[in-house]
Amino acid sequence: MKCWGFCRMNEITQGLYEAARLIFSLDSDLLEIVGLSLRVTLTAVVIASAIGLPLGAWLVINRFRFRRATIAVMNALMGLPPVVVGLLVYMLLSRSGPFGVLDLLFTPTAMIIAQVIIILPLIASISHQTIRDLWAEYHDLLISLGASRRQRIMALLWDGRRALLTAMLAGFGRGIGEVGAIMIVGGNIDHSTRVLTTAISLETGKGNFAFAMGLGFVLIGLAVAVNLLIHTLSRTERASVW
Amino acid sequence: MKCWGFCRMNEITQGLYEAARLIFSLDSDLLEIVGLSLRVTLTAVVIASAIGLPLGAWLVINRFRFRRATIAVMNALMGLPPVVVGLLVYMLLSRSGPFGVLDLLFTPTAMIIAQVIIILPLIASISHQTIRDLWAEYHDLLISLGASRRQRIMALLWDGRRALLTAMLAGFGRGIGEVGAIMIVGGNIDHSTRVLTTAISLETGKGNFAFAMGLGFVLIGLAVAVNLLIHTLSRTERASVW
Amino acid sequence: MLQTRLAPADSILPLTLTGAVAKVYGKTIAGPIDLQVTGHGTTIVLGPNGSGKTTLLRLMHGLQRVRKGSVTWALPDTQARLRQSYVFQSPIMMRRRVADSIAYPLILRGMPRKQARAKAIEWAQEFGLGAALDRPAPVLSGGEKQKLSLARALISGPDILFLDEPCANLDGRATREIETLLARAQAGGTRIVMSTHDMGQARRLASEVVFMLGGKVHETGPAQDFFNGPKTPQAVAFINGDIVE
Amino acid sequence: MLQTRLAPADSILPLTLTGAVAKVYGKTIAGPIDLQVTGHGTTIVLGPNGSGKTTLLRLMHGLQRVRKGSVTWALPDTQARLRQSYVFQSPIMMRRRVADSIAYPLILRGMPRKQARAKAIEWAQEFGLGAALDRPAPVLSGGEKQKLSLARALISGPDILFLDEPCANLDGRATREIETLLARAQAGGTRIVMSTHDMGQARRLASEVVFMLGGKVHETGPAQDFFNGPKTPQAVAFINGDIVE
Amino acid sequence: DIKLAVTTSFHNSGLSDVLLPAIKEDLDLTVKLLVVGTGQALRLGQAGDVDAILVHSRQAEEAFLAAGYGTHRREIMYNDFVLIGPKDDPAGIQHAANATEALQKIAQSKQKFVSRGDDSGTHKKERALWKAADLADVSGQSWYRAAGAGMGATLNTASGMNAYVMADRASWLNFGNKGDLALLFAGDPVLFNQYAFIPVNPELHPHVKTALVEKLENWLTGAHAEQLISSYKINGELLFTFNAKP
Ligand SMILES: Nc1ncnc2c1ncn2[C@@H]1O[C@H](COP(=O)(O)OP(=O)(O)OP(=O)(O)O)[C@@H](O)[C@H]1O
Ligand SMILES: Nc1ncnc2c1ncn2[C@@H]1O[C@H](COP(=O)(O)OP(=O)(O)OP(=O)(O)O)[C@@H](O)[C@H]1O
Ligand SMILES: [Mg+2]
Ligand SMILES: [Mg+2]
Repeated sequence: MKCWGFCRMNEITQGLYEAARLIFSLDSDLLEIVGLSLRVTLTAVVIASAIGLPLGAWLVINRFRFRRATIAVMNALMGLPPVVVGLLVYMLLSRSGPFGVLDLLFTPTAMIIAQVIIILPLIASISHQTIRDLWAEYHDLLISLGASRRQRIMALLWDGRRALLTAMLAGFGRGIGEVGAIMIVGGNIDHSTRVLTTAISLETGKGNFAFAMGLGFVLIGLAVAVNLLIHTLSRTERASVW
Repeated sequence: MKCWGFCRMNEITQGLYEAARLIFSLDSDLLEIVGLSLRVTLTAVVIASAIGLPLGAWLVINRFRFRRATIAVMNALMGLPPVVVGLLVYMLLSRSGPFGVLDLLFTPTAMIIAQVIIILPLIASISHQTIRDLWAEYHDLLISLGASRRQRIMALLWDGRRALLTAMLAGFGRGIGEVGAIMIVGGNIDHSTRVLTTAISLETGKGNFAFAMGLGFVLIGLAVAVNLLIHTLSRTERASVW
Repeated sequence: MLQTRLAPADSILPLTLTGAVAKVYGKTIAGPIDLQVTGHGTTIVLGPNGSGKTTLLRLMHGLQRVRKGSVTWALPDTQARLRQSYVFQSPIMMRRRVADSIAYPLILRGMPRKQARAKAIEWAQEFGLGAALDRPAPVLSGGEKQKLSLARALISGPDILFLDEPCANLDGRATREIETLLARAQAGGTRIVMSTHDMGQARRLASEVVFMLGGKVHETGPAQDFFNGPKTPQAVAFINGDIVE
Repeated sequence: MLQTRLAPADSILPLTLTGAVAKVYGKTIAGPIDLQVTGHGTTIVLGPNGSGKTTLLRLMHGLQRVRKGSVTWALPDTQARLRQSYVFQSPIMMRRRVADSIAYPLILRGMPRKQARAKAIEWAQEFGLGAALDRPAPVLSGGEKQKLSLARALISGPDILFLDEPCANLDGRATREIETLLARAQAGGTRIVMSTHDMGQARRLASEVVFMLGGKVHETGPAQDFFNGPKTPQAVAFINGDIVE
Repeated sequence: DIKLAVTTSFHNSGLSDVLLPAIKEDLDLTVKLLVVGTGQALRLGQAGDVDAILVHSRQAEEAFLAAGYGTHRREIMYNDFVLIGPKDDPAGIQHAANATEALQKIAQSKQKFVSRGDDSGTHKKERALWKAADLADVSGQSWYRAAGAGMGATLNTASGMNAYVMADRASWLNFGNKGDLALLFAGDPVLFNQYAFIPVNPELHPHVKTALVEKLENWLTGAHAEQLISSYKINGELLFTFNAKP
């Protein structure tokens, strides 16, 4: 069989076919992996949002000496290399590390911790930017009404909730596609800590490109589904600011 | 020497020491790697911004049938797993792929292509969100003044430039810390396509945690420097909306 | 003296509204409205708060979607678009400096940046913004923002100018100055359609009155007739500053 | 009838400004200003556009940083904060529904949500916003926004109320109604400080006048004296609607 | 310059850092190393993205040749696999007579064992050993963890878990994160690990640099390479045994 320079394209088609096959056969391994992927990333997004959104708002409403530097560092931490985060968490959770007694290494909890660290700066930075614009609008009113710091943060987060969704979705995207850190702290152990991205990485190493692509398509489909669901639920596109 | 459960911590300290040593010795290998990292990611950010910013604006000012779905998909693509992107680009650029004759595989150009694909949805999504708020403010005026579609996009991008910086910085962060895709299409070839993240990955595989951490700190330092520089140049924190 | 009209050839007028209706999420907020704006002069739109004055102006200007009926100009919409201007009830300030904000409509119409800025500076001075040229527009005082809006609307020399309570935040002197500028624009051939709550101003400027109530045109006619002999009891009450429902 | 004051015990007044200066990026935009606001009554702040009326009100209310001199209340700032209200020149609408927007100051002060909403609905009706309760505040008409701002400012029963041209977008009837509500609030013990361009309104409401010019207090005194015998030629000119520089 | 795909275990040994500069000097040839999984290396060769491959997985190599993707297979050197485990050796494999017995002991004591689980040469070898020990079904056991990763990552996982693991000697010696692990068992001849060099078939991929590949192959099987390989030691231990036939 001669290869006409398009045999790679076939692998993409094959990947789509693999994806379809995996989905329609409801492969139980796949379901397990997908379930863990979602569980880890959604938990990480929730935790990171619970910290990152108020942090972003806090940085907006407070003026202090090193505010500018803090924001620049927070922005910079969006570039935290996952592998380094993985290493750090590995060292902390390793048996000989300070939190070794908790025995968390190679568990989904460790993966969640690593993802929270990776996602947090992203969510905090984007929400900071969003809230800054809203604060410019609300500043005078909230000060005038005598809202406390906490009340200001609450008002900004609540009224900016639609826009803050983008921050959370960006965090979800970063988390669900991440592989470097969870590979190190999760170990990609079959039936225990294997998620979609680590499985894709594994199949790539094996040279099973079509299967890897198939898993990739499943992952993308999953991300699209989650995004559509959230957009629909929150009716973001219904009104422009509302 | 007994390990008191804190020997891992020492590795972090050691990592800091390694980082300092690398920087102050102006190690020529390090400079080469850092230079390539910056070159690849900055180029990717510039290209992705040139496409993503106008795209984000375009999606804001145009209403069409599948607008909502398009935006949800764009948001979802923020979750594109780097490994899948790497594979895809690999297949396209491979000798037996459709663009094989260009001989781009395992070159910095291939790495830039992969990074553009990864960064683009992030930049487009965040800028879309930012511009949406500005459009809510400008909508009536720009329509009233009879600005053409191109003029509207230009006005939104120009007047929102400070806020759009966050989108670009997020893209930079994602790119500079990315490893999965450039590992596959760049090949991590010494003196040719090795960047900071792939070097970190390599050292981690060898169990050289201190050295890997050292490189990680260099990378974080680099990201902080770039962010501080850009913040300073653009004076983002000088005025709230201005 | 400022030269306003750029292309005073054929006019985009008359403007015709036929059964025009504005809806928001299915709820009618104004209309159906039948109205024609022709020739020269100044039409003043009157009516209590929430009666649909702003909505009517936005319908005419094409900012509010026409959900039923039609709004048509003598020329095709694309040409009509660039020959109208609008001054918003709450000024919309671009995040630019004052001079650049005023120059913007000229730049949109293809004038070279330098020439546009020079002209904008001249206009800014005429409108009493000479000291604020390099200030960011969003930090201007309320009245200064109104003035900027007016200058920005008039600089392109429109065939028709819509104004939504343009003097609401202006002091007595500025109001009189603006009225002079409007009169001059009108003399230069610009048709003016303006809403206001200032009955004195209405009497001074109006050649024709449209009285809105509950989203509909309740009464319309030449200014003389309206102020001296309003036909409906609601108009009588409104002119006297009484409750109108 | 609406009950306004929540805690009519000791007052945060008098308010004292001593050499207060407002600067923006090093440039003085108002001051130095010496002024005292005591007892009861209504102070009307007059002056041409850009003369510093808004800046003076913001200085008093603590929105504009005092760069030199001082602005002090009879009580500590933290207590004073919650017992003042401010109505902005361009209404600031939160991205909430009308009823929730009006209830917000009460919720901030610890009132249970349900109770606050019930009271807010009562107030909205009193202010003619009964039909708009569930509308998002940002889509209200210009006049409706002004009314919302007023209701939101008065519902917490402040000791002192600052108003920056609150009737600029209101029709004749609404203006008179608001004036009645202000008079009632004043009778209930609320001190009022208000800027306006409407000289008729100034004459109707003022017990004291502050005339601003070029960022400084140019003339001040009881309303009677100011309107009948202004001491400075600029004030004379301003009252006559003439050019003041 | 030419591109050569190698497996992680070869690169982790550090030998390439010795060989590449020598090649540059002797032949004025820059060898670009692509460090990937065995399967991926074979795919790169198949697609013509590299000029030659250097792997250690006999069966896969032969299948590669049979399909016509490579011209021939040239053995260069071998090292051996070793069994690593916790210093205190709870399964007691230290005194096992042979590899089969060592694995059986691990299985009997149900001590944690981390497998590459990535179909690499090392993994295939490991599976063959389990099979030889009549334990072909280990993959379902709870103590048997398939990491699905490269050699280094698998060693990191084993170190983190304090588990048994099979590795090639070179990777083990070069590994910096030993933790409480120690080399417990080695020396059984079945553990030998042969590395072979396979040039990519120029008939399928005319762009491959056959002449340079030949030069490289001759150098790798030549005297200078033998001398470098035979003297490459870490902590005084020899890593590879040169066995190329001239
Ligand atoms: N942030 C700022 N930067 C520069 N100038 C400013 C800034 N804020 C206010 N000013 C200037 O200070 C002057 C006083 O402004 P202020 O808003 O107090 O005027 P005002 O009396 O309320 O006018 P109006 O009747 O138009 O509302 C104006 O000329 C204004 O342009
Ligand atoms: N998006 C919207 N959703 C719901 N109601 C709306 C919307 N936009 C306008 N309205 C309502 O339509 C009515 C007419 O509004 P419009 O702004 O035309 O009034 P107006 O005559 O200009 O009043 P004003 O004198 O207060 O400026 C108002 O009651 C307003 O609340
Ligand atoms: Mg209106
Ligand atoms: Mg003002």
